[in-house]
Amino acid sequence: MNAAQDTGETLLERAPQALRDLLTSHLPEPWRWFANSLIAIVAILAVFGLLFAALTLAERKILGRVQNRPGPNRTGPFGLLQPIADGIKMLSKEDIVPRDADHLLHFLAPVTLLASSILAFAVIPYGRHLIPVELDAAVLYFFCVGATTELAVFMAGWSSHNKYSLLAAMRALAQLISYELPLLLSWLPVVMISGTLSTTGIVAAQSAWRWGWMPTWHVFTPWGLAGFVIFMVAALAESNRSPFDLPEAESELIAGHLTEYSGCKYVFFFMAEYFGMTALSGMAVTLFLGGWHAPLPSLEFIPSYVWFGAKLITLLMGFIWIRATFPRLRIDQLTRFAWKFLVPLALVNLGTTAFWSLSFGWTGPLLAARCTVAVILVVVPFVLLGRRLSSGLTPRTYSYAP
Amino acid sequence: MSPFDASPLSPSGGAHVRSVVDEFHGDLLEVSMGPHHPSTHGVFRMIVTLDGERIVKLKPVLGYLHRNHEKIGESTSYLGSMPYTDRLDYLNAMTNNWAYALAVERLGGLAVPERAEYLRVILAELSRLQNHVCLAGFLLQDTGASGTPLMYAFREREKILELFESLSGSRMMCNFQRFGGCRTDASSEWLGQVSSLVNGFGAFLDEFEELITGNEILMARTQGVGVMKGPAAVSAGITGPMLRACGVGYDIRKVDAYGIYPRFTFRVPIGSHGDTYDRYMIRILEMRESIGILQQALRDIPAGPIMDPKAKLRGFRPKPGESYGRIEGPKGEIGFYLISDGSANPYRYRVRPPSFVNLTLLEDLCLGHTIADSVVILGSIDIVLGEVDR
Amino acid sequence: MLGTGLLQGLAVTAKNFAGSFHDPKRLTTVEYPEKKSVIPEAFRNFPFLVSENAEDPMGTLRCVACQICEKECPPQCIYIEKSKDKKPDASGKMQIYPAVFRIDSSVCMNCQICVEVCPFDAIKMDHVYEIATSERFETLLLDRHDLAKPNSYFHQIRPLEAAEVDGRLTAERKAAEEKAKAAALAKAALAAKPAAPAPAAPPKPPEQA
Amino acid sequence: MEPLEQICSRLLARFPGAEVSVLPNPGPAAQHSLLVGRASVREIAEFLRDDPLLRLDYCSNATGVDWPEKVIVDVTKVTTPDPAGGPPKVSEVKTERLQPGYLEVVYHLYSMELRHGPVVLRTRTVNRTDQASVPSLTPVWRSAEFQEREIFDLFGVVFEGHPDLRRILMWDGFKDHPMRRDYVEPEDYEWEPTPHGDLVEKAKRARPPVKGGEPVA
Amino acid sequence: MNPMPTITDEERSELRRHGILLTSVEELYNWGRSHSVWPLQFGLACCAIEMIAASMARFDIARFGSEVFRPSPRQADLLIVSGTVTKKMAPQVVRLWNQMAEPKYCIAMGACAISGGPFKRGYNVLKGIDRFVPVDIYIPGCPPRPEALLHGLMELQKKISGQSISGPEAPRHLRHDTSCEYPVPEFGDHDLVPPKNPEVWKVPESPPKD
Repeated sequence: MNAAQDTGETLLERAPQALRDLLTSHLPEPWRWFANSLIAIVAILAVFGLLFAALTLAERKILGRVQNRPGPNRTGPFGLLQPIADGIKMLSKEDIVPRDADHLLHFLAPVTLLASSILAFAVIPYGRHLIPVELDAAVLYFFCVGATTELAVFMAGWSSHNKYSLLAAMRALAQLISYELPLLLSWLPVVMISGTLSTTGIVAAQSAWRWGWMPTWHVFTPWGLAGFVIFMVAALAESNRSPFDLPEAESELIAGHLTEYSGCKYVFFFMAEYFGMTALSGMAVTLFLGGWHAPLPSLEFIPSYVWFGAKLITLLMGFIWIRATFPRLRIDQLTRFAWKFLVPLALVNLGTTAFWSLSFGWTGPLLAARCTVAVILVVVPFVLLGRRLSSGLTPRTYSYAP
Repeated sequence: MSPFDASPLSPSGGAHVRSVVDEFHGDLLEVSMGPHHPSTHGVFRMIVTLDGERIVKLKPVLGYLHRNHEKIGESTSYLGSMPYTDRLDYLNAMTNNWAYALAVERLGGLAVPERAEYLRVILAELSRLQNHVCLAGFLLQDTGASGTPLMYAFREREKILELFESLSGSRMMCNFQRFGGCRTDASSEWLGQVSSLVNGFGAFLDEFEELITGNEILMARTQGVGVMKGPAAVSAGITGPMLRACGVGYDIRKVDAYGIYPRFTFRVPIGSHGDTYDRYMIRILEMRESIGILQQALRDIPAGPIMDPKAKLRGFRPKPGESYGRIEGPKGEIGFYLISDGSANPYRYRVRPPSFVNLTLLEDLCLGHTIADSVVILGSIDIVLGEVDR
Repeated sequence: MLGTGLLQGLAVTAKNFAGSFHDPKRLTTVEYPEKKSVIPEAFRNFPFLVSENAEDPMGTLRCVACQICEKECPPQCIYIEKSKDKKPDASGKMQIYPAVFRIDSSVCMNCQICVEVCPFDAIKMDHVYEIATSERFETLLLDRHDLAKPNSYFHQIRPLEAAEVDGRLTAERKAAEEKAKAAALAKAALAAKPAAPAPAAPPKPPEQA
Repeated sequence: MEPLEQICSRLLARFPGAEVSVLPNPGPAAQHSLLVGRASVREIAEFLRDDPLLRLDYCSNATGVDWPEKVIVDVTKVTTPDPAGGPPKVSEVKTERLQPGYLEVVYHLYSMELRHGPVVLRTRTVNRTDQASVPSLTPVWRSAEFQEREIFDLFGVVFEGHPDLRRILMWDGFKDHPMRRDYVEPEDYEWEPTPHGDLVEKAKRARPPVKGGEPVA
Repeated sequence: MNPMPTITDEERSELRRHGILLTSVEELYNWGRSHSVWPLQFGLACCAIEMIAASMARFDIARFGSEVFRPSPRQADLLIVSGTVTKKMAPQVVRLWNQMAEPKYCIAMGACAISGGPFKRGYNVLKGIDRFVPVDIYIPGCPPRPEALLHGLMELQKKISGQSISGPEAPRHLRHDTSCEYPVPEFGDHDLVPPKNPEVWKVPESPPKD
């Protein structure tokens, strides 16, 4: 984290760090490290806590706008205080634990879920110098922590002593484990190309400009695009968002694993869902969208963390947009989609990446050939697998009675 | 001791459990869905026995909205029952009114003036439009679309309700038909508003279909789900779009030719698969036909009286006898069976509710599917509990 | 196929999202307490009793306690007790008036049948709907003092119908007056002869509209 | 569709000994019905469904009607010749007889295949108490399944051979059959400010007059 | 319990005028819960359709922060009894009410929910949900317009704002003198047993007078 001073960074770029150093510079060395970590934790909690609040409001407002209505607008100016009112209410509400529930697990589930989703924020580089913990195997760490959510959701469903919750728990296990695989396979190409598991390293691998203006983000390569799409689909499923919100499928299982949770614990779940979504989007930005890099060289004067935030919010809006549009899949279709479509596609994508990696030095007409082959390697499996997946599903024509 | 104590009335089970195949000999899970459940469209209850997520047994439990229409109808005058019919299928007060008026007109031998017949057709078809569009919205809500199709559906429904309100005074409980005609006349301005709504409805349907009909997820969720075969449907008395979705082209508007329907040209769409997707699409196609009927009716509506001069509002006492009147409601055949003993109240007042009878096959449709499908199948049956339980 | 349907759907929602900022057709909300949607004249929500005069509502009720509406009300939410004495109505004729007139608005189903059957145009449907309350027994049982609203209010909420009713009523009253005058004249002329039975004013046929 | 009388005679020819008659409907609707005895209603229903001329494959409506026992006053005119030789004196003699009560089940049948109908099929129980049973027609038309359950629930007609005869609208422990005309509903009229008819008495019973005040209504 | 020292509105505005922004915990609490009333997604009959209509684009209950119709009673604050409560349904409604977490509110929407409405003569119709559940707001109408529901919601918000955090006006779970659990009626041979909860259902002593 020792930033080089010679890159001509703006003051704004260094502002977060300068602020931190101002606060902690007078402390002796071991304490200083401790204080710095504490400040990072507080900053993350504050920023993402606020983002969570803003996101719930944004979701309600955007859903409203999509549905031809304004959404919450009467609590505070433009309804901006709506999340605060909701928070006050939820935190002050009575906490009900069903009599026959497993009290300990019922309590632990939301705590585990929230903790693990917060832990995931530790390794995401938010800006040029803003990464809370620099790990060599950061990506691995991220997905290991993410896997804990499955346990927590299952705990919640199982401990509630409610049939809907139990069904949700079973669904959650099937769904989350199924989608863990495509999620992991989708970012392996990134590691193959950049040769590192460290998030800073991956971002650094996307820092160059081709032809002086086009960023070398992974998403702009055929394999990267495929990987990004697979990653986002799997991320939707991993964060239980529509159209993959099966564990808490409202129209089928009441509220799924959340059915028996009220008040504060419910907020924890809610928060963890949004944190998980944010963390996964942050990871997608890091892996595929060039992290905190600006999209054009001329725009580099804007601080890197702003770019990261902008990309993150764009992805989150995408989540909301998808939620506003799609119906939900069924559990067997969901797992079939994972195993028969996403996993093979991701595996083929590994091969594509290998080809891309081997053909690294090709230039001139060979470069065109390289691109063409890679595109074919992505598109043909997509079409073939998609055809097979949706065989039998067609728009129909109807006749009329004589 | 009454004989009923010894009757096969058991609190727990049905006599026939159809095809329980338990592959793994695991435990079956019995889930009671409803009467409070987000997608049972009111207070319907299904006791579902699950093998994993697969349904091996499903018992519908009704009666949570049994509010004694028929008993109240026996102690209310013929006219007084008219506002109660609004509350049967509370999405379609207009067609309920018409069916009841038809039955009473048969009972009392009343004629209906031409303009009133046209008004009835216009209102019934508007009612069909708003029912089908709501159904599509609710069905998609059941498949998990976060309200957007439902909102668009209600956006259009509100326009129709506004028309109902400005004509009859109430958004839902229209209480509009009278025996031998209609209660109020429609102004030419109102008819103009209907006409502009009808002309814009096609564009809305196009947008709605663009939003969802081609959606792969919807197709995956509905195609091949809840397949019903024609003969079984006929035997089970299924009517309306549900019946036509499995290939039986039986439309009471064509068969009974009641009112002035023979004057209009319209087609009856039929499906070939009998699955949930067909049931959804048949309704979309029926809406397009309804637009056609409305345009013809609005073009041809004559001037004239709207009430049979013989009809009187108060003190209506039909001669002893009985009648059964039925029309093609949006949900299927809605019929009223009345027995008169010559007094001011009907001796027997019976409603033949389409969605109650359509529920007969619910278990057959759901067996072998998952719990998520049962919700969608129920949504595609289009029940309204006010009518199921009465 | 292959996700084109999904993309189409996304396009529609995006169109609606964007449209909600500039197209009034795609932002249909009427923001209720500040803006209220226009209520059509035909709207009916709870009956009220028409009184001729706002100053003396109890004295000028059109209702003559004939109890037809009580009998015809499908949910039986009207309760009337006739007065023992008679009071002059708007046209000066001595009439029975309702000593008790109650409508249980927690039962009323707004069917308008009382209005249709009333031969005196005494009961009409109101437009109020903001009547949520936390007190059921006190507030929702409406007695004749709550129910009485002046004719001017009727004109305000239903101008077309009120004008039609007023026209008819004045014509009727004029006819009745002329008839009474004629009867009086005839009576005077035929004073010597045994008086013919006085022609009773024919009751107005129940209105259809 | 052939007239009901013809169907009736065909039925009588096909099922000799069956109790089949045409019950006329005096009203303007003129939907006459086919009254069939309990014993043969199942075969006749199957015949109606399968007969190629009728093909009544769709049972639209099944419902019950309660006809409690009632006193019928028969008025006969008796002509007694006037002993004085004048015009004979006509006097009316009233005889009262008790018509036993019964429960009636009415089915409205249509044909979806041939697109005609309705044929109204009625059958009656022996009485309203201990022999209130008729054969179920659910095996013939599945659509009768729920409707017959409803008739059982509300009228107390026991359908022999119904696959799943339980209460459908009321709860299982309910003892009465509320659509019968002699059903007495439980009284809960604590707050009845606008009572009518017999409700006045019930409301009074529910709230006896308070001291110093007047009774409700 | 000692009553909290209370400040009258005049005193409060007086303090505000002197630049002291006195936002008590109570006020914040009431503000929060009155602006975030999440209804239970629970419809009974005709009025439920108007309730749905109130949450749709034309009326948009979301503006009040109340579009979050929670399907699970645990997360809901408001029970909108929208439609006829039959005797067969009444135990379930009471059970749902018991399952909701305090503080919770109940709106009886429409004639049927208030008194049985037009169906009060029915043998299977409960003559008002307030026989079993304490109702905060009654919205008459059959069915009430969606605006009437919004008006009822605003009345409820007003009512909440007037409540306090302690004393008899406090939410039930903060008090020791009341139970949050209401007895659930059972199905009897002819009627519900008991047919009403005398703790909740209190008919006025004096009969109506003109």
